Amino acid sequence: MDPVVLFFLLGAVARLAKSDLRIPEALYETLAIYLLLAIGLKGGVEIAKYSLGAVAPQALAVMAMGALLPLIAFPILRIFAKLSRADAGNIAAHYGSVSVVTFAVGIAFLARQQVEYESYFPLFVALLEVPGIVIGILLAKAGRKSSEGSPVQWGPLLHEVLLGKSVVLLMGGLVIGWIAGPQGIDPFKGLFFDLFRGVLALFLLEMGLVAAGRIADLKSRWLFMLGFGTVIPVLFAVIGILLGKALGLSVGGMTLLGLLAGSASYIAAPTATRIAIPEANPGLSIGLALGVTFPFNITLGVPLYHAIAKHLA
Amino acid sequence: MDPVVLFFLLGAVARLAKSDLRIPEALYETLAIYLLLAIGLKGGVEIAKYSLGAVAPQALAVMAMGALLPLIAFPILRIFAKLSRADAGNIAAHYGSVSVVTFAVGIAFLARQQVEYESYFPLFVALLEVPGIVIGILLAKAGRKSSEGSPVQWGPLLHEVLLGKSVVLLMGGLVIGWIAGPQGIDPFKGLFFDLFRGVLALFLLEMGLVAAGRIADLKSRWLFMLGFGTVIPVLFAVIGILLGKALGLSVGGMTLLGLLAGSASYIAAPTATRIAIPEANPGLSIGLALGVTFPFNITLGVPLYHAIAKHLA
Amino acid sequence: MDPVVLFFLLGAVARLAKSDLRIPEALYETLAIYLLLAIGLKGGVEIAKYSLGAVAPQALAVMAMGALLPLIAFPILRIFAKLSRADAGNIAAHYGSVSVVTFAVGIAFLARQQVEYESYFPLFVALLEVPGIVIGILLAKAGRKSSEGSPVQWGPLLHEVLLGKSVVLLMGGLVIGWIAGPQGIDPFKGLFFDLFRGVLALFLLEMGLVAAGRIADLKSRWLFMLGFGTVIPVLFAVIGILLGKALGLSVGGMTLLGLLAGSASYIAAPTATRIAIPEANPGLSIGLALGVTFPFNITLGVPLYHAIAKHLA
Amino acid sequence: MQTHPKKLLVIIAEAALEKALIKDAKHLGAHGYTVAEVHGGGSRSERDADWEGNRSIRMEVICDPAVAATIAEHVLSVYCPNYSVSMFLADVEVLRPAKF
Amino acid sequence: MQTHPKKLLVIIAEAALEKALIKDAKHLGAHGYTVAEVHGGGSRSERDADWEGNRSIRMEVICDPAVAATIAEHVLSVYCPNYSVSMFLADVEVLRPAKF
Amino acid sequence: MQTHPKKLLVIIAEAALEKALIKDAKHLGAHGYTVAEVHGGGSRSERDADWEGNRSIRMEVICDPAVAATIAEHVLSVYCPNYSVSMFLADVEVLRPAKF
Ligand SMILES: Nc1ncnc2c1ncn2[C@@H]1O[C@H](COP(=O)(O)O)[C@@H](O)[C@H]1O
Ligand SMILES: Nc1ncnc2c1ncn2[C@@H]1O[C@H](COP(=O)(O)O)[C@@H](O)[C@H]1O
Ligand SMILES: Nc1ncnc2c1ncn2[C@@H]1O[C@H](COP(=O)(O)O)[C@@H](O)[C@H]1O
Ligand code: NA
Ligand code: NA
Ligand code: NA
Repeated sequence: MDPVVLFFLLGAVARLAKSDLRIPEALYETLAIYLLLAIGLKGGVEIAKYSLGAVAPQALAVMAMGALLPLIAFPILRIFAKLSRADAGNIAAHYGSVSVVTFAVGIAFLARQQVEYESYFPLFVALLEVPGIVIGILLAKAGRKSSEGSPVQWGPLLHEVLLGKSVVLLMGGLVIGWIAGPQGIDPFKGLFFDLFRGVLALFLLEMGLVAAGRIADLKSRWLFMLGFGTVIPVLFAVIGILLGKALGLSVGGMTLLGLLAGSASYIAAPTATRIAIPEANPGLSIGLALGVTFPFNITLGVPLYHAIAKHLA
Repeated sequence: MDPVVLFFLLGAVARLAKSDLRIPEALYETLAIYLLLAIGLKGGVEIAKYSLGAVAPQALAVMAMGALLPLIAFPILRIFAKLSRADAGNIAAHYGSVSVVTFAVGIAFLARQQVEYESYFPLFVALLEVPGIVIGILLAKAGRKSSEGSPVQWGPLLHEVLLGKSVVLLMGGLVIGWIAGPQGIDPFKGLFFDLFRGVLALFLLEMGLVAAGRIADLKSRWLFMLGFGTVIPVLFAVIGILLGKALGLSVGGMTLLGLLAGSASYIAAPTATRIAIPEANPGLSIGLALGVTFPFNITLGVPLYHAIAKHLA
Repeated sequence: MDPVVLFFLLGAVARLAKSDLRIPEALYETLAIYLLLAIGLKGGVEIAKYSLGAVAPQALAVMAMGALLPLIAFPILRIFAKLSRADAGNIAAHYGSVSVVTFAVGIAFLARQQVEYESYFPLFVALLEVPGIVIGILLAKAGRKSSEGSPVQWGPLLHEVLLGKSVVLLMGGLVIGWIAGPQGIDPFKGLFFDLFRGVLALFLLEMGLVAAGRIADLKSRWLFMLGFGTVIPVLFAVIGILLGKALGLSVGGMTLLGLLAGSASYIAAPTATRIAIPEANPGLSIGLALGVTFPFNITLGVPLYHAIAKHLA
Repeated sequence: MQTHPKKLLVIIAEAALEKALIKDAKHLGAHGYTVAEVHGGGSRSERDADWEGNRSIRMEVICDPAVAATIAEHVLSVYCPNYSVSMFLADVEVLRPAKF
Repeated sequence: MQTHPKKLLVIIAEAALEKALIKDAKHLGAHGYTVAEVHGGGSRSERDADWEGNRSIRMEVICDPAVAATIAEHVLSVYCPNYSVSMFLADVEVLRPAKF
Repeated sequence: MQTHPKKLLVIIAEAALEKALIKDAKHLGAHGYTVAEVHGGGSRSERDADWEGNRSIRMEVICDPAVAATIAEHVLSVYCPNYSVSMFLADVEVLRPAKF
């Protein structure tokens, strides 16, 4: 297991043991800003090396996948888990979008295994943030009588997700890295590249504290949540890996696309859905995304998806 | 354009596009503390190399310039912009003092162009903080009937600017760097020197968010503000460059002295003047310093002043 | 004097001069988390090199010392300073425990002097946090009629100190470093090792601000406080150094054990005792630990204890 | 000193509602607002601000009783059914009635 | 709009007491609480939050007058003798009396 | 429980005024104060605390009605003309009248 994951476990144990260890809110936000910018910059510097013609079609396919995944999750949640339309759409939105930190753990894992991957992947992360959320919300609202609650205000909503800090910083980093190029970025390496793993470790410490705090959310329907929160990621990961193969990605790329597909958003999605789907129970979606799927993905998921990718390559 | 400026643009665009991207207040303060200390330390380590005899006269001349600049700005603001005594003195105080971050962008620019400069310059930054503010306030208050509002309490005021965090950290860094010397500072290089550009980039991201937020202040008198906010810096920069030449500074030194003269304070000056000149409208001074002059200086100003310096050298 | 101490002096001077320089609370907490984790990680990576058989007996002896020290401080405080049982026990708890930052200054000093020490020392720091606090509280409460105030709730109290952030992060770092090993930790070196001194410097800047703020606490009984706050550390340091010798530690190890013995806790102890010994006056214990002993130890104490250690070795 | 009676409306809610609450309050006649970041707990859950979705705000609006009532009823019907919200009203006095 | 009278109890205290105050308040009948981080000064000392031991909190509890009285008296007897604590009560109105 | 009536004076103002407000309040008879960092908006502008000059504080003083009136009038005449300030007063009860 990558040592970075040990920091997650430390945080989780501390929280479960009711330690008074707390990460200040400002530090949490700072680490998130750093990770998003750094990932974007890294990708941007590399992207110059590739031709738009090669990347564009892949990008479209990846976005299409992002829109497809919630359509798979939704019926499962409606039929098997008997969830309300709102809850099913809400959870589908979380699993349709992606977790940037899960992605960061993935690239740390590949770096450790010295596995190459298409270095413009951060672009895919940014592109995958939004579509799943939009589709998920559409599913939650579809066929609702106007009597039930207020209609979604799509303008503000799209504005919110498209200009949420995740997309802005990832895209901003990509563009800056792309314009500045390797030499231009050099003076920033000290902060944005050399410290990346360490900052990721600190963030995972915090994620451990938070994730363990979510476990309370499981008590009500823990069986469903443990099942859904671990099976769906694997299912989605396989879809991602197969798409990666179809797009001719490297094994590393297939692994990452699988990981992205199997990851659930806990930054962009919760904010957007809380406003757009008020009736949905956030304890359920957050409990799943943070309490089950995130820990599963960074511990067992990453190596598993890599093995599958190698097998299917 | 130096890549570091791209981070400023990213912040500005994000704010103009109403993104919810926010830099936590604690991070903003942390970055400011870091930049001030790091700049001071860098200068302090170098200062040992120079003889007091060589630096002292230059230092006095530079302070004199700081006291002179508001005396130039004030009448212009009174006569052409027809501003009240309070507003004119307030704005003069901002432009008489300096912006440390503008200076940091300047040294980043020179480093990139591999242009040398007198490495004790951080001392000048510290010395230029205060005089302009004091003169500006004096101008605002001069010839006021005691009836109009309360008199300035010079004791507390001087204490406030002389012991404000900018001066304390710059001077503190200078002294520590000077005492510790190159070897002594070595263990701190990892934090204070290697990360400098990256931290500056993060700070400029925040500055972009803030500066774009100030644009609202322009709506009332945008023509005057755009004019004054771009013409005065160039005028003052030329004065600074000429003084630099007279003092026998290198081209790099002339560029930096011009940049300092042309920069406007948005940390020390606003705090001091808000208390000392209550009648002054802060929207006007901040709108100018942050909304117009700062962006102008770091984008067009730096290269322009460098070109002028080379030309006049 | 190690340059890192100059940052402490800068903070102290700034505060005494009533500068408005403030370290944001979130930064203070962040630096503390960083230092604890980094110290733990450093120790953990090294610990693998040693056999449990060699370390275990030393560890037990060190903990015993931690329990002994308050038993020495308590009667002195009762008899000579005529302090109440509560205040004496409270102060004894502070001096029985340790100051992690004082330890950090100690290793910085040894590194500068190129003096070796047993690299598993961070383990001792973690082990010394708790015993002194427990004994100190027991002394404060011993032989109290149940009428006087509420009894100590040992369950919550032990939970609090054993799972306080100091112990959790030190121990967590030790375990992670130990599991990950040198190669595993390598990617984190950039953050946790290369920046260590710089972060320590920033933290000492903050400590200077805080310590100078405590001086007000001295006004009431400054003679006693200056005396106790400087004599006891030296006395305890000698005890620690002699124990180090008895345990066959290197000169560096003897110095550090002396420094730990002579240091007073200002993170774990104040929190625990404030709840467990409500009648105790925190101004007294904090004034001593932060206002007198901490500054004394990092300036004069460290070199003094090292000299004593060399002499006794 | 001549004072004038006003109502103080305090709304404690999930931070996610801040933008919406400010917009609605102004729309319904509030001249201003003050927001503090808080944490707390109630019938729904502990909101200990340990991550974004778990932050709470405390919004204060000084206004005329009628405006306070309108805002309170609006919040009650629109947000209380689905969000963590607490509200209370208090009588206060101000010096510049026109301001609030 | 039909409102119902409740008491607002505000306790300003050392941050070290937060856990204990929340526990006691709930134990004595409070249905919820809201906490803000503050700094201040009073008879005992300036608490300017410049380090951990120096932080203060402001805890708000909306409850029935009887519960407010019980909590206030409990805090007065248990914490006020040895800790920096300030307390005040105010009359407020709420819309959902059952909630508080 | 025996309570005693006091006034609560709340001043919401630019953070730049904090030192001055505390000094004046004490000078005019306040025994203590509590300050929280807030953000808000009103007639003058949105003060969203996005940088130093834009921060706001909420200062609370519990005191005798006369003292509250003196402080309020002082702030009204000295600071309100040129600064972003909001103020309100409320009746509160305390348990230890001597303290406030
Ligand atoms: N009785 C109460 N007194 C003070 N604040 C409360 C009370 N009940 C709830 N709150 C606050 O309102 C938020 C939402 O409450 P609830 O919807 O009951 O979970 C909580 O997180 C608290 O901050
Ligand atoms: N008169 C007052 N008005 C408002 N807050 C107060 C007052 N007196 C004390 N406080 C608050 O209560 C805390 C403890 O007060 P004390 O125990 O008097 O030092 C102070 O730090 C202030 O935050
Ligand atoms: N009606 C109001 N209710 C609550 N707070 C207000 C109100 N009006 C103004 N404020 C606060 O007082 C500050 C200054 O108000 P103003 O001077 O009107 O811009 C604002 O930033 C708000 O924090
Ligand atoms: Na996904
Ligand atoms: Na200038
Ligand atoms: Na000790």
